[in-house]
Amino acid sequence: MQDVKEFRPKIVAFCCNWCSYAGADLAGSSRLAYPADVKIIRVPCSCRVNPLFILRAFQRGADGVIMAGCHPGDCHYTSGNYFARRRMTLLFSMLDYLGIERERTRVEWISAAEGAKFSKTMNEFAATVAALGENKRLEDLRCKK
Amino acid sequence: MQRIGVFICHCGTNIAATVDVKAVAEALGREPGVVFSTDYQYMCSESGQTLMRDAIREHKLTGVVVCSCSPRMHETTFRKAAEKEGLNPYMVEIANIREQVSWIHKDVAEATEKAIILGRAAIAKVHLNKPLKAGESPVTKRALVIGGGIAGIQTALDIAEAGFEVDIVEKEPTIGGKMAQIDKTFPTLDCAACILTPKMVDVAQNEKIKIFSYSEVESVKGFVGNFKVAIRKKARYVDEEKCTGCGICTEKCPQKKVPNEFNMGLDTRRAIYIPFAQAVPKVATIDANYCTMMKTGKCGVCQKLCGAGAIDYKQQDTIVEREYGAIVAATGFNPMKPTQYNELGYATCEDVVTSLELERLMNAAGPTAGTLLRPSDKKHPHTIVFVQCVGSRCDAENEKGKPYCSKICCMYTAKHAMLIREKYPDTEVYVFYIDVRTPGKNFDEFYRRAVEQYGVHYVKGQVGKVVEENGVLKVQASDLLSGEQLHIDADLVVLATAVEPDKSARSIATMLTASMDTNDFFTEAHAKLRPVESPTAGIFLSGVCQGPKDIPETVSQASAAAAKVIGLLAKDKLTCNPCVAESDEMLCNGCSSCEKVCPYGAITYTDKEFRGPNRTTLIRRVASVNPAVCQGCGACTVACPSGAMDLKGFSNRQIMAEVDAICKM
Amino acid sequence: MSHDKKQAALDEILRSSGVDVRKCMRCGKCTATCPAFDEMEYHPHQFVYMVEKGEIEKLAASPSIFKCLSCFACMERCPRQVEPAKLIEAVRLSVIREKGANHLKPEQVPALLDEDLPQQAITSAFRKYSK
Amino acid sequence: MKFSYYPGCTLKTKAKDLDRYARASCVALGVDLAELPEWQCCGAVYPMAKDEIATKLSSVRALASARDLGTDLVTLCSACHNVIKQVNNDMKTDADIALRANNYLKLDTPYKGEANVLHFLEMLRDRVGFDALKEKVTNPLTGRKIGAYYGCLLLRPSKVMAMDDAENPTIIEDFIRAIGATPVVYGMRNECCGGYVTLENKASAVKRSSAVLESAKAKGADTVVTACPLCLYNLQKNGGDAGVDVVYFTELLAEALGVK
Repeated sequence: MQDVKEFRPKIVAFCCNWCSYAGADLAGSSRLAYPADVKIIRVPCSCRVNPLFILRAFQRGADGVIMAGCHPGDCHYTSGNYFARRRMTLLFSMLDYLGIERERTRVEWISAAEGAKFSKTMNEFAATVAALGENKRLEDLRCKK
Repeated sequence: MQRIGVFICHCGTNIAATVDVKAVAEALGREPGVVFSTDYQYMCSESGQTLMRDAIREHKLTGVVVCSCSPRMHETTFRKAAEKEGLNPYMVEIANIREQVSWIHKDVAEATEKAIILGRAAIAKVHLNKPLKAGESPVTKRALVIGGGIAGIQTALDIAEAGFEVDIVEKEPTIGGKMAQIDKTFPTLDCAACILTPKMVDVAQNEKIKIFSYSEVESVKGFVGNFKVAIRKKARYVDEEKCTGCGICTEKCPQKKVPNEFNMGLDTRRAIYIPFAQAVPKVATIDANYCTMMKTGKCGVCQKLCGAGAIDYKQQDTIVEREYGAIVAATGFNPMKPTQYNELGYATCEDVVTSLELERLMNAAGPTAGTLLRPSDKKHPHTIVFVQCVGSRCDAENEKGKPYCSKICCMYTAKHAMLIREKYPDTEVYVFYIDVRTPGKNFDEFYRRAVEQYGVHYVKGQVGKVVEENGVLKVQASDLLSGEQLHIDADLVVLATAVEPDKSARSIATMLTASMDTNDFFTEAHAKLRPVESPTAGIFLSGVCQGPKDIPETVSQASAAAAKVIGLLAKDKLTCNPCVAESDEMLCNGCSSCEKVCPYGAITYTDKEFRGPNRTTLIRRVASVNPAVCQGCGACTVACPSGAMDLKGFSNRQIMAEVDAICKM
Repeated sequence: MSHDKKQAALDEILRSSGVDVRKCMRCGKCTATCPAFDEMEYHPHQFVYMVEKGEIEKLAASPSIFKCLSCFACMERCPRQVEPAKLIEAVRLSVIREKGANHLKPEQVPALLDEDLPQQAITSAFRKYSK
Repeated sequence: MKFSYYPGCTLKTKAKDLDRYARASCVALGVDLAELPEWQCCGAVYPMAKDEIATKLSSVRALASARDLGTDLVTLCSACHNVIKQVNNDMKTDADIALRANNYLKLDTPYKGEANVLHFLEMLRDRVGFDALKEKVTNPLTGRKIGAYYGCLLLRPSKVMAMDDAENPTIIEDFIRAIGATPVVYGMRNECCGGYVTLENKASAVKRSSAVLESAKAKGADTVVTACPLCLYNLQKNGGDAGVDVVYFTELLAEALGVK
């Protein structure tokens, strides 16, 4: 009976508390929809996002991971997003090496005032990830219960 | 194992209409460690909080998850409630199922599923939460106000009144701001100078207030209660202590052709100047861009004439370092230059002016000594056309203008029209409007007076083109109610241009790490409930820097900001954010990676004795975090190569537990 | 016209013009700036409003659609980026695309010419008036 | 300096002067203006509707051929410039129009707006440079008071044309200064002359055109320059008796360069 189920990607979004999480709140209060596949994890700053968290997400079956922080120069902690940007650049080359499509990871700068941008970004990213299909690359490393 | 209670809020129908709250409560009730799970109409209400407190007591809960609105809204509320019941507040976590679920999704099944997953992630996190204790930090009992317009002045006076020290930093040579340029104020038509200048004098005479005029904020370090600010005192080439403000230099300076910014460039001033007679401080300033002595080394007239010996051509900028507990942004606005709207002739016709230029043309202290004469031929204009909404209310993608209503233009235009008709009854006045917006006490009555008593012609429509021919401004406009295109021969056209935040606001916001909206107005912590606070602790907002406002509103908000500052400065100690970094000394190898990325200098190193193998002692260099200084960004946690550094409340394990819960489904 | 037909005509105009009429704030600047105002029965702001109300039939029957000079002034100066000229063009096209509804027929042209008239004028007129 | 050149039909017939003087001036300035080997009429008015494809094709052909030649495309007639530049923008930004146009044309390489379109005036300003032009002037038009007539098509819509500030342009004024004359700025310089409506409503064209010339005259212009054959026609025929000369800007350019 079961039809072929439409593929729904699992997407983890790390959002900094001051800009992007507030941007997500604004998207919500402005009723700007984005796919339910996107689940947000709140962190104090984009610089709190350890690249290992992103690898962990891929290992556990995430199909896409997006990190959003304050615009460069506008970090609540002055310089956190610059560190984050540098770390992510390094992570990207590692993901290339692992063979995880570049489009599955994204970094965006979204301010507290940019609810519309938040929604637009998440819509675009979810569509990109959905088009790529399931992420099977790290499956063999997954803890199977 | 934790004993966790889960509370699902309906938020009236805000959540419950889209999320099957009963199903969420049931599903989360089956999660490991959850001993109690329920839903309730309004968790944030008194009875909702009681429900939570009863459950904590009865079920001996060690952790709480509330599935409700954004934690930025009510996290503190729920944590306080838990604390009252003896539960450590940091054992409470929020799953945001309103902004992130019910408000953006329509499908109930999909929304319910997502709410359950977000709830699971929060439960997974709470399993790893540890009780945290907040430290304390001292408060520097002095406030900084950036901007010396009416907003900054009022805020400073109110703070000083409560007995605290206040510094005002003003980039211009005098405080007073835009209000000092205005002729009369609506809706009472009393003169702006008569009500502003006494306040300026109060500021000057108040022992608690120090004015840094002709100064700019150079850098801001620190955090709430403990800001360190560097202020650049720009060289004014006049010794402020010696100058008596006698004004001889400003009368005798041979360089007479400097555009006078106080009069909107409608006349000229000297290279050494005092902006206006009631300036505070009343001290001269040399404009180095025009001063002959500064440019060629030949002149020195002012120095020769100055009896006080105050002129110092060699003066340099100086940097003053000051400490503050709170900072107020009162950076104000400028009317937009309508150069982009030359269909209205501003760039090419002298007699097309902005409203603020008209203020100067009508002001007794202005270039025409209060007689309304048009700039081109200094003749009295007999037909005047006002154009509303120039640059306001534009489509967001229209790069020329602003998407917001500038709020004050309808009222000041009614004021201008009325004043002109009263003083010069032989003048015909037309006001082209899209809508007349006059909410405010006695405001609509004021506008109606302009129409009914003063006979101002209000025309619903816009001006499409202004062309100057032989000294006549040919105005082509629409009259939408009669369906006509009007052609008016005018002598003067006045553009009510949009209010825009001062250009300096952006860089100040960056220094303060205070957020701004897409129009460069400062963002408030909550649009309705915390309108004078920035989301950044210790930063407050006063006046138009937060959004367009008229004078009464600006003054109210300025006093409100002062009240908030006083509330902060009245405390001796502030509770710190306990979600700070901590180093595991056993893992730390003393490499200094964390210290290098810390923006607050919160990390120091100490040599510590550790027990080595075979009863030896080892001295090792290890990092330690000063919890009063750490702001909890977490930069160090990722920089640490040995995994010694972690962030309380957002630990590696907690975040990874959330990742796992989200990916599990 | 039936409701469905009316809606279809409206949809066609909105699609073909690409204009979002709901952006209009009724300021009347388009009408204030229109050089062909005196020639027109319906003026640019009315075009926007009438399209919003779905009154395409009335507009299509009005000679106003052939009076627009295509000078783009209304588009350039509209603070809301509504672009009334594009609506006028869309309605005009919907009319001249109907068989035999050409506003200008080739046999009428010679009588309109003078020796200095540039080709550009004739080509423009054909583009604007006929299909 | 080599450019592809799109003259347009009117410049081959009624507006030969506009073309002739431009070519002569280019020789004097060392600019190689190579007429596109094949081109068709642009249609003279930009088809604004999103579903108008066929009427845009001749412009796309010209654009694609300039791209294939690897040179920027210079236009001279304001109307041609307006049409070609707007169509180029559609090809660049409107995926639907680009797809349908390419489906019709079946070019070897589909055209996606790669060509760069320059008006002759932009070529003078941005490539030759008005300072360099000034140096090449042998016969400066000293004492002449000249009003620039932009009309509608050269500047609007400004987001696409991107030549100058649409409400307060300076490009022709700067050109006038470069050839030694004094520019006269007047209010109606960017208002419509009446355009093609002159064909069936002469009275309307007379009203528009005479308003333009009176405005120029009131500011003291003895001459008005234009880049548009239809503007020239309207101002000369329908502009009334303001006593202001109306000429193509290229004529004055050739005169100043001593090649008229």
